[in-house]
Amino acid sequence: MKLVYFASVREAIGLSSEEYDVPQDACTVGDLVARISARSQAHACALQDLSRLRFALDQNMVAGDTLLGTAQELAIFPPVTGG
Amino acid sequence: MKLVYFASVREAIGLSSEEYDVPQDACTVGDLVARISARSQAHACALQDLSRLRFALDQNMVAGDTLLGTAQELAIFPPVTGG
Amino acid sequence: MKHVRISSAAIRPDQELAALEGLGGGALASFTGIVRDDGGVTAIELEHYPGMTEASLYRLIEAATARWALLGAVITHRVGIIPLGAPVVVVGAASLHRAEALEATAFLIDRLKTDAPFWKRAHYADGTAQWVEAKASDEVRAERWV
Amino acid sequence: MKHVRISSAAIRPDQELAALEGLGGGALASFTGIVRDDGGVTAIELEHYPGMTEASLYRLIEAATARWALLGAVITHRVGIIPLGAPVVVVGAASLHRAEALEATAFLIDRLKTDAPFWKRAHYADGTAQWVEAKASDEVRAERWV
Repeated sequence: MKLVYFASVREAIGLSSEEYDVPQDACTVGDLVARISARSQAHACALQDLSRLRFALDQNMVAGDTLLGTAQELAIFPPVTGG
Repeated sequence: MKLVYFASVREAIGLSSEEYDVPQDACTVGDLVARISARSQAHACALQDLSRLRFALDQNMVAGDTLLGTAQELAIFPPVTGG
Repeated sequence: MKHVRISSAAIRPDQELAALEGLGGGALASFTGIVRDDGGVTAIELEHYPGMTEASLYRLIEAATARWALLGAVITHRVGIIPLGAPVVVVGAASLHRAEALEATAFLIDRLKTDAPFWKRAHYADGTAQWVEAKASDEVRAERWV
Repeated sequence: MKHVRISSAAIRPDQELAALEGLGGGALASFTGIVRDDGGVTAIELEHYPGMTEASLYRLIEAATARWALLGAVITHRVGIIPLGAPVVVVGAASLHRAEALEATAFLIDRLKTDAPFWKRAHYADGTAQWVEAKASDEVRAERWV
Protein backbone atom coordinates (compact mmCIF):
# COMPACT_ATOMS: atom_id res chain seq x y z
CA MET A 1 0.00 0.00 0.00
CA LYS A 2 1.11 3.55 -0.66
CA LEU A 3 1.30 5.70 2.46
CA VAL A 4 1.19 9.48 1.99
CA TYR A 5 1.85 12.09 4.65
CA PHE A 6 1.01 15.79 4.75
CA ALA A 7 1.89 18.92 6.69
CA SER A 8 3.22 18.33 10.25
CA VAL A 9 2.96 14.54 9.82
CA ARG A 10 5.09 14.67 6.66
CA GLU A 11 7.64 16.87 8.41
CA ALA A 12 7.84 14.70 11.51
CA ILE A 13 8.28 11.49 9.50
CA GLY A 14 10.57 13.18 7.01
CA LEU A 15 8.89 11.58 3.99
CA SER A 16 6.05 12.56 1.63
CA SER A 17 5.19 8.97 0.85
CA GLU A 18 6.45 5.42 1.16
CA GLU A 19 5.42 1.91 0.17
CA TYR A 20 4.35 -0.44 2.95
CA ASP A 21 3.36 -4.12 2.96
CA VAL A 22 0.19 -4.29 5.00
CA PRO A 23 0.32 -7.05 7.67
CA GLN A 24 -2.35 -9.73 7.27
CA ASP A 25 -3.88 -8.95 10.66
CA ALA A 26 -4.28 -5.19 10.09
CA CYS A 27 -7.99 -4.86 9.36
CA THR A 28 -8.75 -1.20 10.03
CA VAL A 29 -7.06 2.13 9.39
CA GLY A 30 -6.35 2.34 13.13
CA ASP A 31 -4.66 -1.09 13.14
CA LEU A 32 -2.46 -0.05 10.25
CA VAL A 33 -1.50 3.27 11.82
CA ALA A 34 -0.44 1.45 14.98
CA ARG A 35 1.83 -0.79 12.89
CA ILE A 36 3.29 2.15 10.98
CA SER A 37 4.09 3.85 14.31
CA ALA A 38 6.48 1.01 15.05
CA ARG A 39 8.58 1.63 11.93
CA SER A 40 10.88 4.26 13.47
CA GLN A 41 11.22 6.81 16.21
CA ALA A 42 10.09 9.49 13.75
CA HIS A 43 7.00 7.50 12.81
CA ALA A 44 6.18 6.96 16.48
CA CYS A 45 6.47 10.67 17.25
CA ALA A 46 4.42 11.72 14.23
CA LEU A 47 1.60 9.27 14.91
CA GLN A 48 1.47 9.17 18.71
CA ASP A 49 -1.62 11.35 19.23
CA LEU A 50 -4.43 9.69 17.27
CA SER A 51 -6.91 12.38 18.27
CA ARG A 52 -4.88 14.88 16.22
CA LEU A 53 -4.70 12.73 13.10
CA ARG A 54 -7.04 12.43 10.15
CA PHE A 55 -7.07 9.75 7.46
CA ALA A 56 -8.02 9.36 3.83
CA LEU A 57 -8.34 5.97 2.19
CA ASP A 58 -8.04 6.14 -1.60
CA GLN A 59 -8.57 9.91 -1.24
CA ASN A 60 -11.76 9.74 0.83
CA MET A 61 -11.79 10.99 4.41
CA VAL A 62 -12.42 8.06 6.77
CA ALA A 63 -12.53 7.36 10.50
CA GLY A 64 -9.94 5.20 12.25
CA ASP A 65 -12.25 2.20 12.50
CA THR A 66 -12.78 1.98 8.73
CA LEU A 67 -11.86 -1.37 7.18
CA LEU A 68 -8.89 -1.23 4.79
CA GLY A 69 -10.56 -3.52 2.25
CA THR A 70 -8.75 -3.33 -1.08
CA ALA A 71 -7.63 0.29 -0.74
CA GLN A 72 -4.38 1.22 -2.49
CA GLU A 73 -3.50 4.46 -0.69
CA LEU A 74 -3.69 5.65 2.91
CA ALA A 75 -3.07 9.33 3.68
CA ILE A 76 -2.30 10.48 7.22
CA PHE A 77 -2.42 14.16 8.13
CA PRO A 78 -3.43 16.69 10.81
CA PRO A 79 -6.88 18.37 10.75
CA VAL A 80 -7.23 20.43 7.56
CA THR A 81 -6.83 24.23 7.62
CA GLY A 82 -7.61 25.51 4.11
CA GLY A 83 -9.65 28.46 3.00
CA MET B 1 -45.36 71.44 1.87
CA LYS B 2 -43.59 69.79 -1.03
CA LEU B 3 -45.27 66.63 -2.27
CA VAL B 4 -43.15 64.19 -4.27
CA TYR B 5 -44.39 61.16 -6.17
CA PHE B 6 -42.54 58.15 -7.50
CA ALA B 7 -43.05 55.27 -9.91
CA SER B 8 -46.70 54.30 -10.56
CA VAL B 9 -47.97 57.07 -8.27
CA ARG B 10 -45.98 59.67 -10.21
CA GLU B 11 -47.30 58.27 -13.49
CA ALA B 12 -50.92 58.17 -12.35
CA ILE B 13 -50.84 61.74 -11.02
CA GLY B 14 -48.79 62.97 -13.96
CA LEU B 15 -46.43 65.00 -11.76
CA SER B 16 -43.08 64.38 -10.04
CA SER B 17 -43.76 66.97 -7.38
CA GLU B 18 -46.04 69.85 -6.43
CA GLU B 19 -46.43 72.40 -3.67
CA TYR B 20 -49.44 72.04 -1.39
CA ASP B 21 -50.77 74.16 1.46
CA VAL B 22 -51.48 71.76 4.27
CA PRO B 23 -54.97 72.26 5.78
CA GLN B 24 -54.93 73.17 9.48
CA ASP B 25 -56.90 70.08 10.44
CA ALA B 26 -54.64 67.59 8.68
CA CYS B 27 -52.63 66.11 11.56
CA THR B 28 -51.30 62.83 10.18
CA VAL B 29 -49.84 61.60 6.93
CA GLY B 30 -53.08 59.67 6.36
CA ASP B 31 -55.18 62.81 6.85
CA LEU B 32 -53.05 64.66 4.33
CA VAL B 33 -53.18 61.89 1.76
CA ALA B 34 -57.01 61.88 1.99
CA ARG B 35 -57.01 65.63 1.26
CA ILE B 36 -54.59 65.27 -1.63
CA SER B 37 -56.85 62.59 -3.14
CA ALA B 38 -59.55 65.22 -3.52
CA ARG B 39 -57.38 67.44 -5.72
CA SER B 40 -58.24 65.76 -9.04
CA GLN B 41 -59.50 62.59 -10.62
CA ALA B 42 -55.87 61.58 -11.27
CA HIS B 43 -54.94 62.13 -7.62
CA ALA B 44 -57.96 60.11 -6.52
CA CYS B 45 -57.03 57.20 -8.78
CA ALA B 46 -53.38 57.24 -7.76
CA LEU B 47 -54.11 57.33 -4.05
CA GLN B 48 -57.25 55.22 -3.72
CA ASP B 49 -55.68 52.04 -2.35
CA LEU B 50 -53.86 53.05 0.85
CA SER B 51 -52.65 49.51 1.47
CA ARG B 52 -50.52 49.77 -1.68
CA LEU B 53 -48.95 53.13 -0.76
CA ARG B 54 -45.84 53.92 1.24
CA PHE B 55 -44.80 57.30 2.66
CA ALA B 56 -41.64 59.19 3.52
CA LEU B 57 -41.68 62.34 5.61
CA ASP B 58 -38.57 64.46 5.12
CA GLN B 59 -37.01 61.37 3.50
CA ASN B 60 -37.74 58.93 6.32
CA MET B 61 -40.14 56.05 5.79
CA VAL B 62 -43.21 56.50 8.01
CA ALA B 63 -46.57 54.86 8.63
CA GLY B 64 -49.86 56.57 7.72
CA ASP B 65 -50.63 57.50 11.32
CA THR B 66 -47.43 59.52 11.74
CA LEU B 67 -47.95 63.16 12.76
CA LEU B 68 -46.91 65.70 10.12
CA GLY B 69 -45.26 67.99 12.68
CA THR B 70 -43.03 70.52 10.95
CA ALA B 71 -42.05 68.28 8.04
CA GLN B 72 -41.28 70.02 4.75
CA GLU B 73 -41.60 67.14 2.31
CA LEU B 74 -44.01 64.22 1.92
CA ALA B 75 -43.20 61.50 -0.59
CA ILE B 76 -45.87 59.04 -1.74
CA PHE B 77 -44.93 55.89 -3.63
CA PRO B 78 -45.69 52.19 -4.08
CA PRO B 79 -43.73 49.52 -2.15
CA VAL B 80 -40.07 49.67 -3.13
CA THR B 81 -38.56 47.15 -5.56
CA GLY B 82 -34.83 47.86 -5.74
CA GLY B 83 -31.85 45.52 -5.72
CA MET C 1 -14.74 52.18 5.28
CA LYS C 2 -18.41 52.84 4.50
CA HIS C 3 -19.22 53.64 0.92
CA VAL C 4 -22.49 54.23 -0.92
CA ARG C 5 -22.73 55.07 -4.60
CA ILE C 6 -25.63 55.59 -7.03
CA SER C 7 -24.54 55.30 -10.65
CA SER C 8 -26.39 55.94 -13.88
CA ALA C 9 -23.49 54.35 -15.78
CA ALA C 10 -22.59 50.65 -15.91
CA ILE C 11 -21.06 49.26 -12.72
CA ARG C 12 -18.30 46.65 -12.42
CA PRO C 13 -18.48 44.53 -9.27
CA ASP C 14 -14.68 44.14 -8.98
CA GLN C 15 -14.16 47.90 -9.07
CA GLU C 16 -16.83 48.54 -6.47
CA LEU C 17 -15.32 45.90 -4.16
CA ALA C 18 -11.63 46.69 -4.74
CA ALA C 19 -11.28 48.94 -1.68
CA LEU C 20 -12.60 46.17 0.60
CA GLU C 21 -9.69 43.86 -0.29
CA GLY C 22 -7.05 46.10 1.23
CA LEU C 23 -8.46 46.65 4.72
CA GLY C 24 -6.40 43.92 6.36
CA GLY C 25 -9.28 41.51 6.88
CA GLY C 26 -9.27 37.84 6.01
CA ALA C 27 -12.82 37.81 4.63
CA LEU C 28 -14.65 39.59 1.83
CA ALA C 29 -18.21 38.59 0.94
CA SER C 30 -20.29 40.12 -1.80
CA PHE C 31 -23.57 39.94 -3.65
CA THR C 32 -24.28 41.13 -7.19
CA GLY C 33 -27.82 41.50 -8.52
CA ILE C 34 -28.09 41.09 -12.28
CA VAL C 35 -30.91 41.87 -14.74
CA ARG C 36 -32.35 38.50 -15.68
CA ASP C 37 -34.64 37.42 -18.48
CA ASP C 38 -37.82 37.05 -16.46
CA GLY C 39 -40.51 36.29 -19.04
CA GLY C 40 -39.08 38.22 -21.97
CA VAL C 41 -37.51 41.17 -20.14
CA THR C 42 -35.02 43.06 -22.32
CA ALA C 43 -34.05 45.72 -19.79
CA ILE C 44 -35.14 47.17 -16.50
CA GLU C 45 -35.47 50.80 -15.55
CA LEU C 46 -34.62 51.92 -12.04
CA GLU C 47 -36.14 55.04 -10.55
CA HIS C 48 -35.05 56.31 -7.13
CA TYR C 49 -35.50 59.11 -4.60
CA PRO C 50 -32.27 61.15 -4.75
CA GLY C 51 -31.04 62.09 -1.32
CA MET C 52 -33.19 59.64 0.57
CA THR C 53 -31.64 56.77 -1.40
CA GLU C 54 -28.08 57.56 -0.35
CA ALA C 55 -29.15 58.23 3.24
CA SER C 56 -31.10 54.98 3.51
CA LEU C 57 -28.24 52.90 2.08
CA TYR C 58 -25.79 54.58 4.43
CA ARG C 59 -28.10 53.80 7.35
CA LEU C 60 -28.08 50.13 6.32
CA ILE C 61 -24.28 50.11 6.40
CA GLU C 62 -24.36 51.82 9.80
CA ALA C 63 -26.78 49.18 11.07
CA ALA C 64 -24.59 46.36 9.74
CA THR C 65 -21.47 47.90 11.30
CA ALA C 66 -23.25 48.20 14.65
CA ARG C 67 -24.31 44.57 14.48
CA TRP C 68 -21.17 42.87 13.17
CA ALA C 69 -17.45 43.58 13.51
CA LEU C 70 -16.84 44.84 9.98
CA LEU C 71 -13.77 46.52 8.54
CA GLY C 72 -15.84 48.04 5.76
CA ALA C 73 -18.95 47.76 3.63
CA VAL C 74 -19.99 49.00 0.21
CA ILE C 75 -23.30 49.39 -1.60
CA THR C 76 -23.41 50.52 -5.23
CA HIS C 77 -26.74 50.67 -7.05
CA ARG C 78 -27.25 51.48 -10.69
CA VAL C 79 -30.25 53.57 -11.83
CA GLY C 80 -31.82 54.37 -15.22
CA ILE C 81 -32.11 51.84 -18.04
CA ILE C 82 -30.13 48.67 -17.36
CA PRO C 83 -29.80 45.99 -20.06
CA LEU C 84 -30.27 42.25 -19.63
CA GLY C 85 -27.27 40.61 -17.98
CA ALA C 86 -25.86 43.81 -16.47
CA PRO C 87 -25.26 44.31 -12.73
CA VAL C 88 -27.96 46.33 -10.94
CA VAL C 89 -26.53 46.32 -7.44
CA VAL C 90 -23.29 45.32 -5.75
CA VAL C 91 -23.09 44.83 -1.99
CA GLY C 92 -19.91 43.86 -0.15
CA ALA C 93 -18.55 43.55 3.38
CA ALA C 94 -15.06 42.91 4.76
CA SER C 95 -14.20 41.48 8.18
CA LEU C 96 -11.41 39.66 10.00
CA HIS C 97 -13.27 36.34 9.91
CA ARG C 98 -15.81 35.01 7.45
CA ALA C 99 -19.02 34.79 9.51
CA GLU C 100 -19.38 38.56 9.86
CA ALA C 101 -18.81 39.38 6.19
CA LEU C 102 -21.19 36.64 5.01
CA GLU C 103 -23.98 37.62 7.41
CA ALA C 104 -23.61 41.35 6.79
CA THR C 105 -23.78 40.85 3.02
CA ALA C 106 -27.05 38.93 3.30
CA PHE C 107 -28.40 41.56 5.71
CA LEU C 108 -27.50 44.46 3.40
CA ILE C 109 -29.13 43.03 0.28
CA ASP C 110 -32.20 41.74 2.16
CA ARG C 111 -32.82 45.08 3.85
CA LEU C 112 -32.02 47.11 0.73
CA LYS C 113 -34.89 45.29 -0.98
CA THR C 114 -37.45 46.54 1.54
CA ASP C 115 -35.94 49.79 2.87
CA ALA C 116 -34.31 51.69 0.02
CA PRO C 117 -36.44 53.90 -2.26
CA PHE C 118 -35.91 52.26 -5.65
CA TRP C 119 -38.62 51.27 -8.11
CA LYS C 120 -38.13 48.90 -10.98
CA ARG C 121 -39.92 48.85 -14.31
CA ALA C 122 -39.47 45.90 -16.66
CA HIS C 123 -39.19 46.52 -20.39
CA TYR C 124 -40.29 43.77 -22.75
CA ALA C 125 -39.37 42.80 -26.29
CA ASP C 126 -42.76 43.97 -27.63
CA GLY C 127 -42.05 47.52 -26.45
CA THR C 128 -44.31 47.41 -23.40
CA ALA C 129 -43.13 48.19 -19.89
CA GLN C 130 -44.55 47.33 -16.48
CA TRP C 131 -43.79 48.28 -12.89
CA VAL C 132 -42.43 45.33 -10.94
CA GLU C 133 -44.56 44.29 -7.96
CA ALA C 134 -42.97 44.07 -4.54
CA LYS C 135 -42.60 40.47 -3.36
CA ALA C 136 -44.01 39.24 -0.06
CA SER C 137 -40.97 36.94 0.18
CA ASP C 138 -38.73 40.02 0.40
CA GLU C 139 -40.63 41.19 3.47
CA VAL C 140 -40.22 37.76 5.02
CA ARG C 141 -36.45 37.74 4.44
CA ALA C 142 -36.06 41.29 5.76
CA GLU C 143 -37.97 40.32 8.92
CA ARG C 144 -35.26 37.80 9.75
CA TRP C 145 -32.95 40.69 10.63
CA VAL C 146 -35.27 42.58 12.96
CA MET D 1 -21.52 25.32 -14.55
CA LYS D 2 -19.37 23.64 -11.90
CA HIS D 3 -15.77 24.69 -11.80
CA VAL D 4 -12.88 23.85 -9.49
CA ARG D 5 -9.36 25.19 -9.87
CA ILE D 6 -6.16 24.88 -7.85
CA SER D 7 -3.65 27.58 -8.72
CA SER D 8 -0.05 28.08 -7.67
CA ALA D 9 -0.14 31.56 -9.26
CA ALA D 10 -1.97 34.64 -7.94
CA ILE D 11 -5.76 34.52 -8.32
CA ARG D 12 -8.08 37.41 -9.16
CA PRO D 13 -11.60 37.08 -7.73
CA ASP D 14 -13.27 38.89 -10.65
CA GLN D 15 -11.70 36.55 -13.18
CA GLU D 16 -12.68 33.46 -11.21
CA LEU D 17 -16.27 34.68 -10.93
CA ALA D 18 -16.69 36.09 -14.45
CA ALA D 19 -18.33 32.99 -15.88
CA LEU D 20 -21.03 33.07 -13.17
CA GLU D 21 -22.29 36.48 -14.33
CA GLY D 22 -23.43 35.25 -17.72
CA LEU D 23 -25.61 32.30 -16.73
CA GLY D 24 -28.89 34.21 -16.86
CA GLY D 25 -29.42 34.34 -13.11
CA GLY D 26 -30.32 37.42 -11.13
CA ALA D 27 -28.02 36.63 -8.21
CA LEU D 28 -24.30 36.10 -7.77
CA ALA D 29 -22.81 35.72 -4.29
CA SER D 30 -19.15 35.23 -3.52
CA PHE D 31 -16.61 34.93 -0.76
CA THR D 32 -12.90 35.73 -0.95
CA GLY D 33 -10.46 34.64 1.74
CA ILE D 34 -7.41 36.88 2.06
CA VAL D 35 -4.08 36.45 3.89
CA ARG D 36 -4.31 38.71 6.92
CA ASP D 37 -1.69 39.99 9.32
CA ASP D 38 -2.48 37.70 12.23
CA GLY D 39 0.22 38.45 14.79
CA GLY D 40 3.06 39.36 12.43
CA VAL D 41 2.31 36.98 9.56
CA THR D 42 4.14 37.96 6.35
CA ALA D 43 2.88 35.12 4.17
CA ILE D 44 1.14 31.78 4.39
CA GLU D 45 2.09 28.56 2.68
CA LEU D 46 -0.63 26.22 1.49
CA GLU D 47 0.03 22.51 1.05
CA HIS D 48 -2.62 20.22 -0.42
CA TYR D 49 -3.33 16.65 -1.52
CA PRO D 50 -3.38 16.75 -5.33
CA GLY D 51 -6.22 14.73 -6.76
CA MET D 52 -8.16 14.45 -3.53
CA THR D 53 -8.31 18.25 -3.30
CA GLU D 54 -10.00 18.71 -6.65
CA ALA D 55 -12.36 15.77 -6.01
CA SER D 56 -13.38 17.06 -2.57
CA LEU D 57 -14.06 20.58 -3.86
CA TYR D 58 -16.09 19.17 -6.72
CA ARG D 59 -18.10 17.07 -4.27
CA LEU D 60 -18.86 20.23 -2.28
CA ILE D 61 -20.21 21.90 -5.43
CA GLU D 62 -22.25 18.78 -6.20
CA ALA D 63 -23.68 18.85 -2.67
CA ALA D 64 -24.55 22.56 -2.97
CA THR D 65 -26.19 21.98 -6.35
CA ALA D 66 -28.27 19.13 -4.93
CA ARG D 67 -29.39 21.30 -2.02
CA TRP D 68 -30.10 24.63 -3.75
CA ALA D 69 -31.30 25.59 -7.23
CA LEU D 70 -28.00 26.92 -8.56
CA LEU D 71 -27.08 27.91 -12.09
CA GLY D 72 -23.42 27.47 -11.32
CA ALA D 73 -20.72 27.46 -8.67
CA VAL D 74 -16.98 28.01 -8.62
CA ILE D 75 -14.20 27.27 -6.14
CA THR D 76 -10.64 28.43 -6.81
CA HIS D 77 -7.96 27.86 -4.18
CA ARG D 78 -4.39 29.07 -4.34
CA VAL D 79 -1.52 26.89 -3.06
CA GLY D 80 2.17 27.52 -2.34
CA ILE D 81 3.50 30.72 -0.78
CA ILE D 82 0.85 33.47 -0.63
CA PRO D 83 1.81 36.99 0.47
CA LEU D 84 -0.06 39.16 2.95
CA GLY D 85 -3.16 40.76 1.44
CA ALA D 86 -3.46 38.29 -1.45
CA PRO D 87 -6.54 36.13 -2.09
CA VAL D 88 -6.24 32.52 -0.92
CA VAL D 89 -9.65 31.23 -1.96
CA VAL D 90 -12.57 32.43 -4.04
CA VAL D 91 -15.98 30.78 -3.80
CA GLY D 92 -18.99 31.87 -5.84
CA ALA D 93 -22.52 30.73 -6.67
CA ALA D 94 -25.12 31.96 -9.16
CA SER D 95 -28.88 31.46 -8.96
CA LEU D 96 -32.13 32.96 -10.20
CA HIS D 97 -32.92 34.54 -6.80
CA ARG D 98 -30.59 35.70 -4.05
CA ALA D 99 -31.36 33.28 -1.19
CA GLU D 100 -29.85 30.28 -2.97
CA ALA D 101 -26.61 31.99 -4.04
CA LEU D 102 -26.07 33.51 -0.57
CA GLU D 103 -26.69 30.26 1.29
CA ALA D 104 -24.65 28.15 -1.11
CA THR D 105 -21.67 30.50 -0.83
CA ALA D 106 -21.68 30.25 2.97
CA PHE D 107 -22.06 26.47 2.72
CA LEU D 108 -19.17 26.09 0.27
CA ILE D 109 -16.66 28.10 2.30
CA ASP D 110 -17.76 26.60 5.63
CA ARG D 111 -17.48 23.05 4.37
CA LEU D 112 -14.25 23.71 2.47
CA LYS D 113 -12.66 24.65 5.80
CA THR D 114 -13.37 21.23 7.32
CA ASP D 115 -13.55 18.88 4.31
CA ALA D 116 -10.87 19.85 1.79
CA PRO D 117 -7.28 18.59 2.24
CA PHE D 118 -5.37 21.85 2.58
CA TRP D 119 -2.86 22.71 5.30
CA LYS D 120 -1.67 26.18 6.10
CA ARG D 121 1.68 27.26 7.50
CA ALA D 122 2.16 30.84 8.68
CA HIS D 123 5.46 32.59 7.97
CA TYR D 124 6.56 35.35 10.33
CA ALA D 125 8.79 38.39 9.96
CA ASP D 126 11.53 36.79 12.07
CA GLY D 127 11.89 33.96 9.56
CA THR D 128 10.06 31.34 11.61
CA ALA D 129 7.09 29.38 10.33
CA GLN D 130 4.38 27.47 12.10
CA TRP D 131 1.54 25.14 11.09
CA VAL D 132 -1.84 26.75 11.65
CA GLU D 133 -4.07 24.88 14.12
CA ALA D 134 -7.56 23.85 13.03
CA LYS D 135 -10.26 25.90 14.79
CA ALA D 136 -13.08 24.32 16.75
CA SER D 137 -15.32 27.16 15.52
CA ASP D 138 -14.88 25.88 11.95
CA GLU D 139 -16.28 22.51 13.01
CA VAL D 140 -19.24 24.24 14.61
CA ARG D 141 -20.01 26.26 11.47
CA ALA D 142 -19.67 23.20 9.24
CA GLU D 143 -22.10 21.28 11.48
CA ARG D 144 -24.81 23.81 10.65
CA TRP D 145 -25.03 22.33 7.18
CA VAL D 146 -25.34 18.66 8.14
